[in-house]
Amino acid sequence: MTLRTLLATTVALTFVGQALAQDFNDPAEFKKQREQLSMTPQGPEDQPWAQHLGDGMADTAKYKKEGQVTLCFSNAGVFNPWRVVGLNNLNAEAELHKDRLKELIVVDAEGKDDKQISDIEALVSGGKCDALIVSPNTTAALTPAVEAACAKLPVIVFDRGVNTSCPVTYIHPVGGYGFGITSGEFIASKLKKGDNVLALRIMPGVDVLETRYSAAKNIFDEAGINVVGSEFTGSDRAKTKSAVEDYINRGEKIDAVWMDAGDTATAALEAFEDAGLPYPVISGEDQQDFLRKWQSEKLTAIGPAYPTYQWRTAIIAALDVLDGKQVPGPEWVLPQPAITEDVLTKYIDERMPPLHYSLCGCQELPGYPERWGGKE
Amino acid sequence: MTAVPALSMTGISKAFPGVRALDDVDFECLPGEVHAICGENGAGKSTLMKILGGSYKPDAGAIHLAGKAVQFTHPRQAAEAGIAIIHQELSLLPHRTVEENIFMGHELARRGILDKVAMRERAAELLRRVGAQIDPQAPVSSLSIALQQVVEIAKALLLDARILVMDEPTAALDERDSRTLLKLVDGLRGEGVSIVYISHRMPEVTAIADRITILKDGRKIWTRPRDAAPISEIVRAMVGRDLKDFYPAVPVSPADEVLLAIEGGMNAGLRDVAFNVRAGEILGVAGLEDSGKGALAQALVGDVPFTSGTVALRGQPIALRTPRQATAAGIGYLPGDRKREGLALRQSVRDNALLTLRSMTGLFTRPQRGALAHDAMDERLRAMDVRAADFGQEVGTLSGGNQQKAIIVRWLAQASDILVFVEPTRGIDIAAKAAIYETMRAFTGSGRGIVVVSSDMPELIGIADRVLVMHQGRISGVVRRGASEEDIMHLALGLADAPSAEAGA
Amino acid sequence: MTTVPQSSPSRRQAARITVNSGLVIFVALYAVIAFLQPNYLEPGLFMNFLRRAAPLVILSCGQLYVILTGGFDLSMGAVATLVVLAASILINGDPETTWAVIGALYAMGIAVGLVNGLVVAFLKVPSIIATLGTMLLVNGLALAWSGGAARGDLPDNFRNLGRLVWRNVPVIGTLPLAALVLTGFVALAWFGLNATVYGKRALAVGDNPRAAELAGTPVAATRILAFVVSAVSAATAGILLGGFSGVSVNAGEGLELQAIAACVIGGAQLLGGRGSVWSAVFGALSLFALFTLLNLLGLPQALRDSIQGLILIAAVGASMWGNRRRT
Amino acid sequence: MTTDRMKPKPGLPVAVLLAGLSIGFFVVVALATGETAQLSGQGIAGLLQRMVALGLVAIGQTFVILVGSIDLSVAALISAVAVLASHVMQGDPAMLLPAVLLCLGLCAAVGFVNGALVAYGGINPLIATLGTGLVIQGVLAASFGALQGSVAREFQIIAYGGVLGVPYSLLLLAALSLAAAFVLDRTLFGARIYAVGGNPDGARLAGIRTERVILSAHMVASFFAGAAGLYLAARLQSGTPWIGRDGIYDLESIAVTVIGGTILAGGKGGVAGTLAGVLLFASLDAGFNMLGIDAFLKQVLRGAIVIAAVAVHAVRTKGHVA
Repeated sequence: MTLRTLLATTVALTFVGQALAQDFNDPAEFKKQREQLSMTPQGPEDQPWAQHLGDGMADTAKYKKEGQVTLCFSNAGVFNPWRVVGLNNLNAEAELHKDRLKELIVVDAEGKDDKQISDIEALVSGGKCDALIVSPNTTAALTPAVEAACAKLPVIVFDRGVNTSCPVTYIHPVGGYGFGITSGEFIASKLKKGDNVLALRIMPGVDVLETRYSAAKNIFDEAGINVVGSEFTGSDRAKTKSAVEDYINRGEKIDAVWMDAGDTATAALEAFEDAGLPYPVISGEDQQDFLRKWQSEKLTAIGPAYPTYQWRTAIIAALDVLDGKQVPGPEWVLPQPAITEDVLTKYIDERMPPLHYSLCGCQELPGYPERWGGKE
Repeated sequence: MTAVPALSMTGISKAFPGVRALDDVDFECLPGEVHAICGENGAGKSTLMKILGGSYKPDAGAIHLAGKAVQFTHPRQAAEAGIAIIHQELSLLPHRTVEENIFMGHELARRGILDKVAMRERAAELLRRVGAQIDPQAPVSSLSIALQQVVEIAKALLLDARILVMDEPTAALDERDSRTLLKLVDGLRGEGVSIVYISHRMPEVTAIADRITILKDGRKIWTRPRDAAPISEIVRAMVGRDLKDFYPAVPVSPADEVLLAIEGGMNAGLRDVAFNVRAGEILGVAGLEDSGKGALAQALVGDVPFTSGTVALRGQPIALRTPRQATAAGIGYLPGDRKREGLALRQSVRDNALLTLRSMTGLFTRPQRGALAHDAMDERLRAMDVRAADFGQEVGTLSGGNQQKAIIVRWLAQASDILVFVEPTRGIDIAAKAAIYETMRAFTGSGRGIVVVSSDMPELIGIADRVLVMHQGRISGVVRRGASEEDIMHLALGLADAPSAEAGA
Repeated sequence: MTTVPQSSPSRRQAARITVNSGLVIFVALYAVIAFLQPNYLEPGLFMNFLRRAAPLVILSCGQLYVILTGGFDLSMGAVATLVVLAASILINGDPETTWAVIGALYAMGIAVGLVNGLVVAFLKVPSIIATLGTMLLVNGLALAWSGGAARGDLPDNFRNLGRLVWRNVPVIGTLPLAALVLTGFVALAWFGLNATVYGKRALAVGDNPRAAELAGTPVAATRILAFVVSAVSAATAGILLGGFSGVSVNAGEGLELQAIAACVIGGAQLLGGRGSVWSAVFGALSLFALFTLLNLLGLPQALRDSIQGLILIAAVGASMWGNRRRT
Repeated sequence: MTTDRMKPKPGLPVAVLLAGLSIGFFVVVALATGETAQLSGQGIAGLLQRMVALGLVAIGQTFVILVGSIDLSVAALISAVAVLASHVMQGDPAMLLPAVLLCLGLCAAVGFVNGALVAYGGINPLIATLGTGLVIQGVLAASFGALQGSVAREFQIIAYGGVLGVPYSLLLLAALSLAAAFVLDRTLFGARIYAVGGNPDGARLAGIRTERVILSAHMVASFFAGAAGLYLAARLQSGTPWIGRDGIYDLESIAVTVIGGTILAGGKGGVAGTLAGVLLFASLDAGFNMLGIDAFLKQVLRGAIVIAAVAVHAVRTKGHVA
């Protein structure tokens, strides 16, 4: 064991940066999001995608445009199932507005900042767009391009933000701290002081994911719960399962698994099955496969969400802006519910594929369920 | 001989792990002298020249240039000292122009920027000096081997070399090109250049050299002026014994059965070729470079197939569209360029010999059984006297003669009816040559046939029963055993009447 | 046949024992693992190690075929992903169809291998570019088909291929089905290279395709077959991966480079002419042991990449030095 | 030698043909979809701007491929440079020069290590540069937490500024392309690169210190990757450890170089072809956007086009390719 620590520290010490500053631990933001989680949303009931938290509204009279309009959407990419579901939501929402919408132009940046900047420039210079929706790949990188676009036409940003207030509104659910708070508090409530939790994360350095972890970590530290490890899995099921197996093989006692995203939650649970161990307390997300497993295995679990229905909101907001209607702004904060045992059954739909995000708000949209890969 | 030698190497020794490549060798060359080095492969010629060229460092000994001691650690230093080496393996850039090749490594430049105008003028001047009609802007890949060789010489002249080493410069050349080259060498000698000339072609050596040095097993046997070194003496010194019957005896009466018959064979390099190969016959093919003799060999083995015409083996028409088809039909091939076309150098001797058997058998044949078994192949290799410490060693480590024998074993094992040999003894020492000739005779003795394409005219005259002579893609004539070099040359230059009645007979 | 007296120059040396460099590295790494975590010496954990290493070992065996002939196959990871996604969509939770679908999966793999082989052999596109193209193409097809996220479901009989572990097996304690698949595949790969004439043909083609062609070797067929074997191995690995952990769109990501690295660590030579099944097997086991070791050391994930890079360079550098000293 | 004798091919050079096809595709798509605004000066500038990052990397890649090597570490190096530049600058224009110098120093070091491993260590370049790439990527990801920052506004002019409607970044690409073409065609170093790539043994015997040439070519490749990294840092304001990997600059730069007619064996090819290859990729990006082709289908098409584009000139190769 000493050798191991020695080796690890030597290597770690060679790289200065290692244990240094975390920019993702902002107590003010943590507090704000904790409050937002318990706030009552305004807007139509049963339509969380049209609700908002807080009071700010943005005036959009100057963008009013009669007749049919063209919306342009610069997408960061469809490199994970969350974005796939989201893009389907967005397309389906657009179909609801056929009368008003002449065309929806979707341009995919394949996860490349450089390409997304060029894409936005081309959309703006193309002159076809009446409003621009942007789902930025990286906050800082896209800021100048969005700023340039704002000068020409109304811009709506969602999911990740930009470092400028020029867009008409920025749509997002409560946020990463909120996600971490919901899941962290649930696990803390089920565990005793001194129990072990294993954190499984997708990748380092992404703000919306880092904040989830820092919030949960704060809560675990406060509750005296021991984080035995934090592993990056790259959303890879095999890596997730292997990582958990490694901890099990090392003889670590794992009482709970905390995840910053739920797409590999069932893989993590399988590691316990294969080792013949009881299931741990687990926080996942709103994916169907996790919810079904939760139901069938009677897990102690929670499914916090970063709802994909925000992709619907983007279209709604853009059309409202072109109608000259007031929209929540400069930030449109959507409610961020979590799935708990009480409401679990409501969110399970056997027709849907395993990685369908249940909080899509898409059940009433045209093409459900086939558009989302579900069975008739 | 009182002049200060342009080059003198004294007491040169060099050892490699397990081998003593050079042992206390002295060598010198005067200004304006052609000094030939003869020796079997492995005698140490190449090592000596690599030391001179700065590729190897000697373990012991000294090199003096015009009386001054020098030491080289990189070929560049040797080049700067006025030593130019024309290697057996051409070292040209196929995709670059003649001009760029001539100046490779010695470009004219001012502050790192090329002076293309000056280079163009200089290149044209050098090409004029070697008497070649080559466009300096032509890509080297568009030139014949002979012209590429000339470009190599122009490269050497560029450096104003005082010492020019030519390692088998005529190996790839036909008779006419060889003569041009020898004339060029003669001219350089007149300009006071010292020339170290390495060749296996004895007539050439005795024609051009002022002095001859013999190396054997890493030692110098003797150095003599040309007049004191008749070919027989040279051969005896190289081999260590007499080789009376260099070429094997001719069988009394070759069988008359026609093995292979070609009618109207045409392709890009061949025009209306027709001839027979009879059982028990060695059929020579002579001609200048680009005469089509190479194309004929390539067509026979399906490498660059005939586009029209018929081929019949023992009266049955066969298709020769790929080497594999030719192999299946019973035609085997010994390419002229062993390293590039003949051998998989990093595989073992045994694997190379087994290559054709393994290629032609069913995919799921067990490689350890029957003719494919190691023991069976080792037996054949031993019968051919392939010398290797272990047949499992890489074939690249063997001498040229042994490599050639390994390829022959490959085809003997396949029981081919016809073997097509291209330059079978190029770069091979005399003892191995004799062994290969013996093998050829033994092969045809069992009722099979050989087509041998060669630029070495004495070889063709010595070994072949008949010689087809080619000119501009056609067969310009056929001569029988006993013809003279002049007869063949006459036909090769296209000076005789159109295809003689002999053709196809 | 010759006038030269028959001597017997080929003194048969006592069968040279050549130890595979990959084996040495593997044993060394595993020893360190066992030192840090002694329970890795138990058969159960070793079997589990094998189970998880199985996909990489199988991929490496396939990649080795292509490397021997002088090429690369960058499309393996994409094929594995395609297989996982296709299995889930086609089977869609119905255990009855599993075996038929597995047949279809192999047909897809073989199709990709054929395309790779034909493009390289006849269109003369260098394999690194050709398989880069098919990598993009196959990945795109798989994603387009599935819509970018996992669809359908894998039934237990499919999952068992990568997941099932028999317990209470005599002597070894536990036996994962994947370890059997691994053994079977390695045996087949060994059979192909050593018990048929194919292996020697492939080595000759990798060493000198021109000479092989003139000696009658079916060069194009040899190359094409190598790519097919590689694709079949990718399909097999995909099935095990899907079995081990279920459907995901990135199941095969990056595996092609790991497989190439494994072969090289095991002593196979890039651009052909040298290597054996054991290069692939022990190279892959070494690489996997390295991953396990780095996990055990609890190093930051990111640094594991760095160390993998260093080991890769060191392993190849060491074998270079070895070769140089021998010649 | 006789076997690979090839008559010079008649017809247009690869570069011209490829560039013509790419532009033709772009124009036809723009007209067909009614996006005529894309054919304006601004639209064309936008199209060309898509070439900058990949173009810079690919020019460097051309040098190493010409010399018979290859560089897989460029993607990681791009990320490293972008992260380092933004970390050192921290938005402070005074740190602009030190940051750039430090980045170039890093490139020199990486190029030197790559070159030394390949030329002096005799390690296969694919493995050597894959290894260094992994090392860089790992260190970068591990220390990212400490390497936050953003470049100075003034620095971003490179990516967003312009003169007479021509972005500086295009001028930068043009200038560096011309410089690279000049070096390859008109200088001693260029001639040596072709010599070493075309026939390493021959070059050595001609007195060229081949190792030094290979090493220098690797350093050139690293500097160009560095230039791409700096450009991306300027364009993206701050670097992340994944921009190089996400942009697939390693494999794409190799693909465009080969599409442009540079042969992997070395010794033949040039910058013009490579730029034409980059233009092809840029036109495809822009064209597919106009056509509204979905992301997955795009990938399929791109894969097929890479194979087809290389096959067009590779199919005439005589001899074997592996």
